Amino acid sequence: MTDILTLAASNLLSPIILSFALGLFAALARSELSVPEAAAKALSLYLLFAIGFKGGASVAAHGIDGRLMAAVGAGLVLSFGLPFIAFALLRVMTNLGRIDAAAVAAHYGSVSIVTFVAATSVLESRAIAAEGYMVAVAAAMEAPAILSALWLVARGNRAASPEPGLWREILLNGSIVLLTGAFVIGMITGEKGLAEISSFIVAPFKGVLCLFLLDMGLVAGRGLRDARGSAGGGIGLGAVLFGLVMPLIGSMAGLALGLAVGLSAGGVALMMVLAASASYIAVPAAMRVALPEANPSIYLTLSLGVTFPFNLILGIPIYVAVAQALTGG
Amino acid sequence: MTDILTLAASNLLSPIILSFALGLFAALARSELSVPEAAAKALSLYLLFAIGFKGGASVAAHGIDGRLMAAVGAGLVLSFGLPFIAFALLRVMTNLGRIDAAAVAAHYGSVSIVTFVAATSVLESRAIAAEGYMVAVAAAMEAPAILSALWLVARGNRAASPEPGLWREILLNGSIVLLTGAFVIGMITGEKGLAEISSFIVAPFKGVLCLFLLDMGLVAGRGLRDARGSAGGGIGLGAVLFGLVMPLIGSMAGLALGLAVGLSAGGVALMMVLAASASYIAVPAAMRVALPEANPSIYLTLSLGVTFPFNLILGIPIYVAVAQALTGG
Amino acid sequence: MTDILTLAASNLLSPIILSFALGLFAALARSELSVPEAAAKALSLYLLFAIGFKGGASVAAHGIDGRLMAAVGAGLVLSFGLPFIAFALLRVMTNLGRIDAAAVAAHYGSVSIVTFVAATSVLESRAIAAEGYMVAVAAAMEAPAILSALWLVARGNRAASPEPGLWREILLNGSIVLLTGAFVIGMITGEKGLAEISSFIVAPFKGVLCLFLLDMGLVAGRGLRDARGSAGGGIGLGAVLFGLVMPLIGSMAGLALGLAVGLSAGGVALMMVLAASASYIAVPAAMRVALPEANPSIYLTLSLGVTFPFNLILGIPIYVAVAQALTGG
Amino acid sequence: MQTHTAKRVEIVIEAPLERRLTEVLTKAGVTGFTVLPVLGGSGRSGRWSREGQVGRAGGMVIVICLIRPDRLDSLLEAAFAVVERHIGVVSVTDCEVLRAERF
Amino acid sequence: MQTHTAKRVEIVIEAPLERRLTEVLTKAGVTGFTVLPVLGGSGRSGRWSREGQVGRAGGMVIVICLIRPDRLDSLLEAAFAVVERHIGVVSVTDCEVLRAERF
Amino acid sequence: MQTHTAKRVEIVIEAPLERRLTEVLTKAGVTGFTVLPVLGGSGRSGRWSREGQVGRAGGMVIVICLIRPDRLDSLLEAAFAVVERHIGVVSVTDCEVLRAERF
Ligand SMILES: Nc1ncnc2c1ncn2[C@@H]1O[C@H](COP(=O)(O)O)[C@@H](O)[C@H]1O
Ligand SMILES: Nc1ncnc2c1ncn2[C@@H]1O[C@H](COP(=O)(O)O)[C@@H](O)[C@H]1O
Ligand SMILES: Nc1ncnc2c1ncn2[C@@H]1O[C@H](COP(=O)(O)O)[C@@H](O)[C@H]1O
Ligand code: NA
Ligand code: NA
Ligand code: NA
Repeated sequence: MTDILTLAASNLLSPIILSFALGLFAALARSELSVPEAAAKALSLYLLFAIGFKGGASVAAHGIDGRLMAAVGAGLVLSFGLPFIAFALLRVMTNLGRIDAAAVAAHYGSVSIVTFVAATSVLESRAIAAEGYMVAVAAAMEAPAILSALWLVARGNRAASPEPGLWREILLNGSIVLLTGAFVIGMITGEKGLAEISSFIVAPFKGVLCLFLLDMGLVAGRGLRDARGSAGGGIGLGAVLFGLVMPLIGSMAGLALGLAVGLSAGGVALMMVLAASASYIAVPAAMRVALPEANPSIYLTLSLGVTFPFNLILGIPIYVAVAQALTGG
Repeated sequence: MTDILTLAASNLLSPIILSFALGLFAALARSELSVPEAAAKALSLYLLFAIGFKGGASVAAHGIDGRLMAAVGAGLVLSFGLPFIAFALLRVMTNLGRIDAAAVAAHYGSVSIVTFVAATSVLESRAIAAEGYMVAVAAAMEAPAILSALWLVARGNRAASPEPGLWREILLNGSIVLLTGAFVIGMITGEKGLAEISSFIVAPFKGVLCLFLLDMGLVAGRGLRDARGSAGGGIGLGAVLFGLVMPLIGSMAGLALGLAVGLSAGGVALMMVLAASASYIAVPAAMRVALPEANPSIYLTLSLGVTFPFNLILGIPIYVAVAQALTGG
Repeated sequence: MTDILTLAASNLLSPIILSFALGLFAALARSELSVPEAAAKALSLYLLFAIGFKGGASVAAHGIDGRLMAAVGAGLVLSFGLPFIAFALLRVMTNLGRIDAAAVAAHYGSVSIVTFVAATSVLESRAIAAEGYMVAVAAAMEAPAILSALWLVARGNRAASPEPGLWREILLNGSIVLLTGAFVIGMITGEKGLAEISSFIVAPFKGVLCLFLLDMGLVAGRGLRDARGSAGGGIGLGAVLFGLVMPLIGSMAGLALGLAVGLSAGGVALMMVLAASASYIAVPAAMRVALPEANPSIYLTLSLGVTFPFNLILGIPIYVAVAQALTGG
Repeated sequence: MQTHTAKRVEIVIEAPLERRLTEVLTKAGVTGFTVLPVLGGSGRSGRWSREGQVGRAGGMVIVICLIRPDRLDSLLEAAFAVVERHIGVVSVTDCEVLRAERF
Repeated sequence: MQTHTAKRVEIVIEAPLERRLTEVLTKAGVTGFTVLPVLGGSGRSGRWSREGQVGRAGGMVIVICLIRPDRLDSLLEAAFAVVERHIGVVSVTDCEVLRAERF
Repeated sequence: MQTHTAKRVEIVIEAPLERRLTEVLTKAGVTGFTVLPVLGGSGRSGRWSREGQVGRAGGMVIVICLIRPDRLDSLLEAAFAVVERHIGVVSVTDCEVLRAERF
């Protein structure tokens, strides 16, 4: 326990978290500080490319572990399954309707890549190794949750006509393609490829992450500010509670499957992070197309304004400590 | 004297100055070379974050000097006071009206962060140490000058009704918040934090500064080009002269206060630079809101087209040489 | 021969080429992956600045070779001359009209800087030295081809009234000014200047190139996709064949002149690359102004969709191998 | 100068729907359209801004369509089928165009 | 298709004034607006361009507002109070909108 | 509020021609214009998008011009001289402006 607290404290005082806090503060104080949309997108492309490439190169270096397929399978199970737990919880803890609850549930089955990236950087700074293919698991977990959410809605509703082109769009969304593509490139070019471009994708990585989290803080803070003042009085207390409890539940499921697959301490921690995190890029866009009746401010506020900071600040140190304790790593 | 000339010559032939000159040339030659707005903003966010963080980390390393508060106080005095000198000079040297003169004066009381950044990089390349908290002084000097300018206008005019929300906007403007925030982060995370992200904020710093100055050259050149051809025949000779004399006067005030506070050679040089430089981002935006009747092309041309290049090319080497001579550093 | 194949294979599996392939794949699969326009422009500014500066610094280090002027002269001859060959070929191999053929021809006389950059990075990774001033040759080759194309059109047509301002616009286009400017800055500041900013322009260079090629792949793929489906049924087979044959012919001309000038193995290879490559930024913009009747989708598809990937994947290794064989380098 | 009556239809629509809308417009016989970026806005669903955003959700674009008056109805019906369930605003203005043969 | 008359107000205004203008519009009972980026322009105060700019001063944005005709006057008065002392241009066009209940 | 009739001319034109168009407009006595960015579009020459593009070719901008009605013809003639051989669309809408002395 003290261990977790020490970890959390040291985590709290890292440049990464403090940059996020700065963004949050600036937005809540209504500062006009802002990152241009194009710059934010460029930073996210960089992070996806770098994390994918490094994962692939690490797989190339350590050989394809027999557990890769099992880990991807576990990820798929989590992504398909967690929305059902989330949906049930939401229906109990909040007064969200079926559609809003299903839309929120989709976000929690899917993953937040930047939470994953922040976790890998915490692992690195503590010299805890993790399987490189966890990047592939992350990519695999992005989409299935959307299917579960649509099924949850269709069940209670008329048979929702599957929107043509939606599936291609979801499976080929930018972050899945770039993450998987960079992973494959890293696997093909291996350590040699990594050496060639490591002064671009390894050395400045953490600094870029700081700037990106500054931006995430700004966007999350703006969202919280506007939600607070919005017509519906913002999201309710039950929903906020859900946003804090659900990552813990998700992480337990991730823990169980991570241990079952036999991952290392780092791998288990990352599996917990993936299960605990909620999408805020790919799933919201898919929801606007597939479930336009769902209120975007609910799922965006929960995912970006509640669960993301929770995971970043408290969640990651907890998951890492638990994973280390239970794997003996 | 020869010393200053050698310094100026070596300064003149640094990649930083030459990049600025290239931008200036390209704009005056009407090349369509341009930096996208989003990229320019991203570069400036990077510079603010990096310079703030490094300042904070340096304070963490060397301990909070008893002189920090004194230095910040000196900065406030300069920022409040210089507009009065500038205003008086402008009324004598030019035929600008009260409002235009006050608006220009506000710019010279405030600071240009990029001039400050260029000066720190000159100090670094000459291995002259400076107090890390000079970054905090820079942040403190951004806003007060605006107050003085508004007072100058109000005195001669009806009581200018204070525009609601203007003060919050000025005090929380993007560069103050980011600079101060990064400074605090640097102070909290210290040398360890700096080590984590130094391949992002230290190693490539000077190169990024080159690209940013290329852009500044383009913008300044475009401004000069359009001012030359503009209806009013551009700004007068008196105003140009003011743009060259005022930084020298400001730097003398900065010198006096810097010596009084007991700063190191580098610190005194930076105090001179801050006093000598003129804002071109925060103050113009505040002036458009607070003094819309003031002609923006006058203050932008003076600040960005005259004083900025003067400080960059001649001013900085002069201030550094004088500071070294008078502190024995 | 086996040598070329080995080179081609190792080239094929470099992060650079694979990043391009990833972009191509994503666009053809209709993924919504995209790089913001401002970010793509910023990457290209970085590449131009870095390659120009490094070239200049290398000239400063190795002294101005008597062959510099001869090499620039050879470049001018190629840029003026190749459009005539390309035009004749196009009239034979395709059924393009005079105007379309002339517009395409202009692209092949001019150069693609990113192909040049990719080639320098291949040379570097094989430790083959090249003359730094090849950057100046590249800059010199951008514009003359446009003159030849306009002459080809004017000959068959009414005397094309020279569009006022067009020449200034072409000669001062962004990439010529930035490349030449950075070259001059590199030459002036030399090794010392390079050392100051090498962690910005040297270390991360290859990684930035990967991201830029990812974007080029996306843009090329989108072009191919749309050309395929377009009204005219896309470009014909003859045109595609031209896009593959012309670079080989160009490279032979570049080889002859490179050898005649007495360049090193690396210099000859780069001269071949310049001659073989086709412009896709500066010339298309000039053509829209000067020859608006020419169909842009033809020249863009050929230059970016056919010749660029051909050079990147097969051309460069071939040119390098041939240059090495024939110079004994 | 010779001009011809036409209609200018301006559709503010959520960015993730852009492709669907333009596909539907093309099917409805529209010969061209232009897509503009939007920085931010406000409506019944609250205030929003694109600053710092990475995802497409939560952003809007404007699609402008110049058409012959007799095609207006089929365009509006096609557009409405997409806009109906979504956030979005449609307005129509009378205008004059040069080169009517293009529309 | 059923459409309803409305007014389309387009205000070109200095970027630093954007927040003030939209606040005033909201107070004047406007139910929505859309903000567009502007690359550059020219007017009595000369030519300008956003390229390479970092600060907001020296840039403009466009605020578009669709409203019911009877609200036009109060909107224009509110807008004019902000635009009056500043650089800016206001134009009003007649238009038709779908879903009139939104405005 | 006191408004004055004017014309709003909207010209969609290839980005490399922007400077030429605005120069010609200025010569034709236009007192001001505003240039907007365009993300993409579609027309007789196919679909295009600015995403990831570096060069100006293959992109469009919109130039908006508010003018007094009596100046419309000379503006259209000037604009048409540039647009004629190029890709581009011109539309004109009736509008009302505040501060007519500006136009
Ligand atoms: N009256 C209006 N005038 C202009 N734009 C509007 C208006 N109402 C809504 N919009 C735009 O359409 C978006 C969605 O509107 P809404 O569905 O009302 O939230 C807003 O964020 C605005 O960008
Ligand atoms: N007649 C006009 N048509 C379109 N936009 C205009 C017009 N006049 C001014 N503008 C825009 O409003 C800005 C400020 O105008 P001004 O106050 O005349 O300098 C200009 O830079 C243009 O962007
Ligand atoms: N009917 C239209 N409505 C709106 N924009 C159009 C229309 N037709 C063409 N455009 C725009 O003008 C560009 C060039 O048109 P075109 O010359 O027909 O290829 C297109 O890519 C669109 O951006
Ligand atoms: Na999850
Ligand atoms: Na100052
Ligand atoms: Na060539």
